[in-house]
Amino acid sequence: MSIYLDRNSIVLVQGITGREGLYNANRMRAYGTRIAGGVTPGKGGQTIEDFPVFDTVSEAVARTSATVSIIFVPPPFAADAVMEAADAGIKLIACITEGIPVHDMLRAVAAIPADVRLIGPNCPGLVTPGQSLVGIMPGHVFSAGNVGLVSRSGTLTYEIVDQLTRAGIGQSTCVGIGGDPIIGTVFTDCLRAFQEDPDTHAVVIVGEIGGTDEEDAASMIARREFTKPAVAFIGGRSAPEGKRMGHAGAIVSGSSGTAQAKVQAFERVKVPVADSPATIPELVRSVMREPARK
Amino acid sequence: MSIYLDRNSIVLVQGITGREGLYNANRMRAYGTRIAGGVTPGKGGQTIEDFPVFDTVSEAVARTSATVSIIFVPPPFAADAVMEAADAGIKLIACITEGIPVHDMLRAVAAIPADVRLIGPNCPGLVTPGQSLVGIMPGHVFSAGNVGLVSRSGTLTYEIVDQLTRAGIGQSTCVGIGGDPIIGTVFTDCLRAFQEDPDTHAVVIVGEIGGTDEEDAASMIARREFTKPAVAFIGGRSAPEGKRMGHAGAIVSGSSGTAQAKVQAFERVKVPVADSPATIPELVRSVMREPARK
Amino acid sequence: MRLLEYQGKELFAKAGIPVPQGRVAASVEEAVQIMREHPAPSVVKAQVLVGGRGKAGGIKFCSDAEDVKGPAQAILGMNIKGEIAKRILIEQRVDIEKELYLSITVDRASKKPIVIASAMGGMDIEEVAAKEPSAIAKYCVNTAGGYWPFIGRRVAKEADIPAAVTGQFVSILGKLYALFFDVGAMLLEINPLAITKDGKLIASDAKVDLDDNGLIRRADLEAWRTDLPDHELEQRARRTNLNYAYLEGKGNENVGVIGNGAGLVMGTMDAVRAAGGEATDFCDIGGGAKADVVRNAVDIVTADPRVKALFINIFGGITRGDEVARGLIAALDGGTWKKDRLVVRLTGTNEREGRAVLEAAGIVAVETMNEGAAKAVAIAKS
Amino acid sequence: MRLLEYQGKELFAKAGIPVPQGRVAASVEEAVQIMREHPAPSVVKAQVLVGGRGKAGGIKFCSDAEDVKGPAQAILGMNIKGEIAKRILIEQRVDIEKELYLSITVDRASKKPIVIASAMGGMDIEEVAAKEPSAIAKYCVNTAGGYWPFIGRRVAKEADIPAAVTGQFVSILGKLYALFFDVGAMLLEINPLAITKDGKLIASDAKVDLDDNGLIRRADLEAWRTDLPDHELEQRARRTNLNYAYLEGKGNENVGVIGNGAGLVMGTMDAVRAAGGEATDFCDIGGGAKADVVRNAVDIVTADPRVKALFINIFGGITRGDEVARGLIAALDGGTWKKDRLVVRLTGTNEREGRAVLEAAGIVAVETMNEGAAKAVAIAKS
Repeated sequence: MSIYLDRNSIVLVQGITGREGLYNANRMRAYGTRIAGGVTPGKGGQTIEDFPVFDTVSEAVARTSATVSIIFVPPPFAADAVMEAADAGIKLIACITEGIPVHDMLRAVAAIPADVRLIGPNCPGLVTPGQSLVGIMPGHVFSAGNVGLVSRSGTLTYEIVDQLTRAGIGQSTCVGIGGDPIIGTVFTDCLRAFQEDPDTHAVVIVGEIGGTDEEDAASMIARREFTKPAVAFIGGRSAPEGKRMGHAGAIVSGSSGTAQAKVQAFERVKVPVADSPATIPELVRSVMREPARK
Repeated sequence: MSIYLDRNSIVLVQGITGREGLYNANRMRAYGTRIAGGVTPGKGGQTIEDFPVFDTVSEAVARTSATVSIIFVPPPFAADAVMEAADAGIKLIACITEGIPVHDMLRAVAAIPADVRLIGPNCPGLVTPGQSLVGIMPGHVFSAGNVGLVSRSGTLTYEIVDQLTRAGIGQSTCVGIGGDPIIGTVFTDCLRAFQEDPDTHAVVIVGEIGGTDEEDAASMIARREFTKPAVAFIGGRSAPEGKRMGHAGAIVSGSSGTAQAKVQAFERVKVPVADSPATIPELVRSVMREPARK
Repeated sequence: MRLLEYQGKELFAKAGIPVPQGRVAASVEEAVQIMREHPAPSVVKAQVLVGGRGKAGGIKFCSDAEDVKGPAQAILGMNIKGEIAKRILIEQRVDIEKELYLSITVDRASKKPIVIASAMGGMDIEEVAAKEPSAIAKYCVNTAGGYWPFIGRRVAKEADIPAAVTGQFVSILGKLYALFFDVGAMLLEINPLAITKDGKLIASDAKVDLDDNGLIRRADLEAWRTDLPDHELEQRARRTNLNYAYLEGKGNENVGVIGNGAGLVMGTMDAVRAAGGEATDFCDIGGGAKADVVRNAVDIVTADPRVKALFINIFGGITRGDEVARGLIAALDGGTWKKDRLVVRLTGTNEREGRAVLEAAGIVAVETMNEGAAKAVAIAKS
Repeated sequence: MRLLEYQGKELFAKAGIPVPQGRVAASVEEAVQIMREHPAPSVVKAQVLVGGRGKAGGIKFCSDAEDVKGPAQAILGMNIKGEIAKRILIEQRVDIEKELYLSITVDRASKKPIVIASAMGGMDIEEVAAKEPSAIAKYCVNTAGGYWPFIGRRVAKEADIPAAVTGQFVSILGKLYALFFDVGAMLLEINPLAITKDGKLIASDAKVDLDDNGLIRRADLEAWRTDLPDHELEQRARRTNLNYAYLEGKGNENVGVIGNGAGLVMGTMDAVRAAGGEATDFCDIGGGAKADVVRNAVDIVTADPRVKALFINIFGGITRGDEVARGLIAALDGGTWKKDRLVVRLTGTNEREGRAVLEAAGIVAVETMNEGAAKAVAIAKS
């Protein structure tokens, strides 16, 4: 088992004829992901490196029965691509594109049906190790197992997964939810899914400064809606107030969004917070040994 | 039993300090409806003929536990009033106002949560005889019983209910859904509710020219989603093509929306169509005597 | 409120939708002046709301200022299916390669704006729907989400719009959608949406129907209202905010009908026909009508010389019987209509008070709609 | 992109939100000219982005052209918390009765625009939230439904906005909401929203933060960008589309940090601090960076004289190790930075190819982030 994604997921690549789209389509296929083809308006009917290309997602869905889509479309057109996927019946959308106008996403998340799961935008995607990779992560750092991971960061995730894998701790599903202010899936969504997944025995939550997603996750744990063992890490402890760290989500404004507040929120609900990615595997082992929180 | 409304429904009157609002608040109270008070922005804190007045619906809901609202607010502000009611947690809204811009309603119906039932606009409201009247209908023509009625028309409904009552046929709930192009509740919604209501044994459907609501109702019957005995009436058989009959909904455009098409749609699913309101009671008696459609 | 072609095109042009160069004229002199300023192969089009003006001779061609006189003279004042052409639109001719169809309207069933497109333009869309339903693509736009370009791409694909113009099509549809909400339209139709020989999309015609209720938000558009060629009594009714339609059919119309509520008035018209007569009008005094509204309704309906009997059918809900009765008495007192050609049916709210007012003036109200219809038809035929 | 007060007020005025009469000046002469044209009791305000300009002396009063010289001279060029005031806003003084607070921002949790209002304006809203949370009303607007006046009435009621100005408040909020979407704002804040002695609402201050990504839709606003008083290296980075922040804290910053991905760069900064050093910057080359991006990043980060060691930490996903390595070699070849003050950590996609490129140039990459941080700090302190 896993969350969101498994070996049977049939995947489309929106923007497959672009440089990143094609490069990653090949990498995903090499990983074992069932890539059914791609979509690029105006290039329908072509074939690119054996991938059939369609003009519209609805046409692609009709021909391939895909239910998952990954988006590599330039920022001005990416929200449109998200809406197109949702409209065409795609149920899991991973939007990789960085730099989408926040107001485009405000409109998009409001219009997407409730049964469509959007990951991102500005995210690395998700992977169910050994089964399917929908994203831009380096597949070789992942290994199949029973620890779920959800992260606001991209590359920091690889760093942490790498540590887990080297320590012999495999993963059920790893989700990079993205760093933008408006994203489709947040920590609490993933925790809810991990709670339901029998093959996830513990979860690593990789947070960062800005917003209150980490506090919301801690509240959910306090309410006993998530009861599995968990370990957290918060990036940006050394970031000064008022400076935006790369993406709009990561900014400490006054007293809100500080690393300290997030660390405290997790510690209050007995979720240990790692000082460094290097210590995460050890913490995971220790929480998995402990009796479950009640 | 009944649909949507019963003796326990607590009702607010939006626009209670207006002429029609106050007049009908008194009439509804006289009928037995539990009127908890009213809302008029800027007049909160006053009392008008023993009705407490609030500035906002959310305040009124907090103080009175009302779950139903009836709207007598001028057209430019009526969609706002509908949204306010939905936002404040009201679950049944009857919007009487005539002349609301269609585009206001397009926006409003798109934004109202799925669990809020809007009746109208440009409708006479609804009544569960002997229990509660939320609307502008003349209460004395109704009598409690087991025949549901749903109608696109206002006054024609009174005409028909009057015939039913005189013939000794009481009603479970009568709903005037309104004649505007965009309305919250259509025939099929009401049929679904009547299907679930054990105290409704048969239904009268009062349609008119324009649109395809009658055809949709007939399709629902064809799909066996509504299986109780039914009788229909279609107003406007003598209306010429291309002329708008009073409200934008009632217009025959080319081959679509004709009385003939609607009559045929009902006849195809074995729902008899009355020639005149006067013959409806007789048809109701005859369908109730027949074995149920299978 | 339906707009004439030139008005619709003015809205299109402001919204950035390409339309042919053109100007409107109300006289031959104006037409000549226009052609003098823009001498080019042009088309002269009657500005009327009824369909089928082409077959009726309402579209002609010309190429210079001399040449325009004949067509202008022929079309101005032309009676097309009962509608007089008061204006002509003079437009530069466009070389058309292919004709498409595109419209947005309000879809009752989905409660959303619906986009309809077809690669078979130039003919009535209902005709296309009947002949080749698969040639039509429809898409209900999620009002909450609004228009996104993917909608245009999807519709274009499904309607078989040529790939070479899909980009333009998507852009035009986006502008049309924005205009739809901007003006509060019930219908925006471009038929044909022409593909020119040099591969450009251009709106060859424009059919615009605005929501009358929405004009409270766009008072600027209200000014176009006087251009509409409705019946004189309809214009008079509109100025006084009365829901009135002048009905014309087989010429046997003889009973004036007034009621409260569109459904009841339609039911009354039907009852009149069932009784062997025919309604001259649809006149709905609406909910909660006061005495002066009733009086105005009586004045307008009885100003129609075809009216041989007047049937007033009131079932009071929000409308109160006594108000109606008072208005009626005032109308009879102040006008020329005689009470012996009047049939009143009054029931519902304040029925007793209303009947008392009528009886004091010597009018006995009937009990039922069918009874009233029969009596009115009998009077009309007497 | 944050705007200066005068820019924000220009947007407000265009959107129909009342603001005091005012003009901006960049010199004493301009200030004198403005006061000559509009001689009235005025306030002279430093145009800076940092808060607390009032306490720092950045707000002064004057009443005529002579009178303005002193304040203008004092404020222009003033250093307020490290930011130089290059412009002053000269505004007619408003007689204030009471100060309210109103803002709209993007709420991450609800994924909606959130309206925040309070009758306790004039001070920092976080301060109000801490002292008297019940004085603050919040409302998340359903993006699909958009703004309706009831939202303003509800917020006004809950925030205890005086009833006499509720109508104005509802109207201003509606305009603010439209502006929020029109310009693609992350934050629109009016604090204080003043009630004047004659009962009018007026925006006394304007804080506007635009979404940088949204500027692709509003290129016209991009022009204001040059007014922003960021650090010179940040300006240079922005011109080349590099995610770079110049970090200033206790003065012990010594290690330049470059990485791919905001999270990894922050993690690297944290690791540098844990190793006893401090990052001089945040520099994210982003996903899929090509060689020239890497080269540019190295150039900008090392242009900072505080940088004693440079730590490049790459974990390849969409970013390929060989591209990074090539960019790095090019930067070293073309620049003055020495490889003995460089620590590279390279892993993930095309890690092997990247390491090979580096080794050919005599650079040995470290294995882990913590190891790299420790090594970089050691170099910086050597």
